Amino acid sequence: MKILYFAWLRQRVGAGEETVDLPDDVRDVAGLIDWLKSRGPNYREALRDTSAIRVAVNQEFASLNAAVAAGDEVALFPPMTGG
Amino acid sequence: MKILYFAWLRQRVGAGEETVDLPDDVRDVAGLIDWLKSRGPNYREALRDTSAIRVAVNQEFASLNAAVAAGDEVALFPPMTGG
Amino acid sequence: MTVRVQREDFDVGAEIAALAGGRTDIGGIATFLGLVRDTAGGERIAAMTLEHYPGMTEKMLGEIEAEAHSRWPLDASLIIHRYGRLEPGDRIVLVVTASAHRKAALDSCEFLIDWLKTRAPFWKLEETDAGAQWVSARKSDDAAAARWEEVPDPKPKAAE
Amino acid sequence: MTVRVQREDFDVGAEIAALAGGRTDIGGIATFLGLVRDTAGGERIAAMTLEHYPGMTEKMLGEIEAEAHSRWPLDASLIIHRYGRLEPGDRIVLVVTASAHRKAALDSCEFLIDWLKTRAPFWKLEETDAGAQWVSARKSDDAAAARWEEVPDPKPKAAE
Repeated sequence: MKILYFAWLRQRVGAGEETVDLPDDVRDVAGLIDWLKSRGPNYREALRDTSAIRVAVNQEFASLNAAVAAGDEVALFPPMTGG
Repeated sequence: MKILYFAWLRQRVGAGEETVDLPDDVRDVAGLIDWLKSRGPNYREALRDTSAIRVAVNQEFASLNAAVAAGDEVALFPPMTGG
Repeated sequence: MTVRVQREDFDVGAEIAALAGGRTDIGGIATFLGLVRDTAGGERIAAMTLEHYPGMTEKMLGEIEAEAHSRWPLDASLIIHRYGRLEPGDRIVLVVTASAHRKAALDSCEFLIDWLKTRAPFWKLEETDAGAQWVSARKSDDAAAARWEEVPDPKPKAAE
Repeated sequence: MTVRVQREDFDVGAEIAALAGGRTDIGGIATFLGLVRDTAGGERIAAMTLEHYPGMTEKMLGEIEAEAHSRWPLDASLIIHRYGRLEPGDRIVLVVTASAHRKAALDSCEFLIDWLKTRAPFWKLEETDAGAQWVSARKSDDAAAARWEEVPDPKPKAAE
């Protein structure tokens, strides 16, 4: 699975993009975030407040209970501030 | 008094502008239009339907009962279609 | 605040650039550009001639522009309206409004075009296959202008 | 329908001219141009850097643009959004909509800028005297975008 981080999520995680091997028991976005937080303090800090995180799965906005699978591109980012 | 005509009013009257000596008994726009209509068939035809005529006195929109005096500039025209 | 009534064409990009003019407090610039259409009410239009009331036109446009500045927090504004003979595709009118707030710029731009449609002394003579015809005032334009008669919020609803 | 996401500046006049492109059925072109302001929330901004999600940005802007075309009778539209480092006074975003009807052009232009503020994956990092700060999403922008959630009239209210 390809995971992308943007804005302050990217800064706190310390990477803009990574490819991970997804554990079999991770089946939705919430599960993915929980698993990522187990990977180190930078992830725990970046992903602490899920209310401040927006998600896209395969470049479509998705909710925390959206399904994810090995081949997906998942992006995590703060609320958008374009325009 | 200077009188200006625009659009189809100008065409029907046959002049865009004229200077007239106002009779003493003409005191408002309605009186002015009545007096103009007495001046010939072109005026009668042009000024027949006052509901289709808009008025400006000294370049401010005015109603039919607005006062007019000798030194004024009065314009008669159809509803505007700018933009 | 600038009003120009002219026979000549205008350069939209240059006008917008001049309005912003190196300022750094403007967040948004709204623009409405009106063009001559080739049809009206199903009839083909070969050209139109815009007649106006010199002197009063500039005065009315200036008053409408001042009204917009009293209703919205605008940094700058521009109205250009052409007169004379114009062909389909030609530019007729340009309204530009600049504000720190995008909602103020957008609303005031719409206000200006709605009001000048019904309050600026211009008249259009269209050249159709059936001959030259003076354009009638449209009820829809009166309705659009009347929307602004109510006293609006002095500040934009969505502060920026 | 055109969407461009680019680091480079753009030429507003040239973009509008290209959109109209000799067409004679367009009556009105509405434009919103967003510029970088030198202050935000009382703080001085020296510059800002716009980050985006390549691929998804173009996709979202295209979907927003298609939604505008489904809601209003548009002849053409254009969205340009820049990314990278920008300074006060720089152009950030351009939205242009063209229609036979001025109300359709104006409303859809406002719709597009409201939606892209909250739905396009861009993030702003501002350089202030206190250091670099990520801009927070504004409730007022969410409210402006939410206004368009209700199903609107498919046709403009004031027919032209």
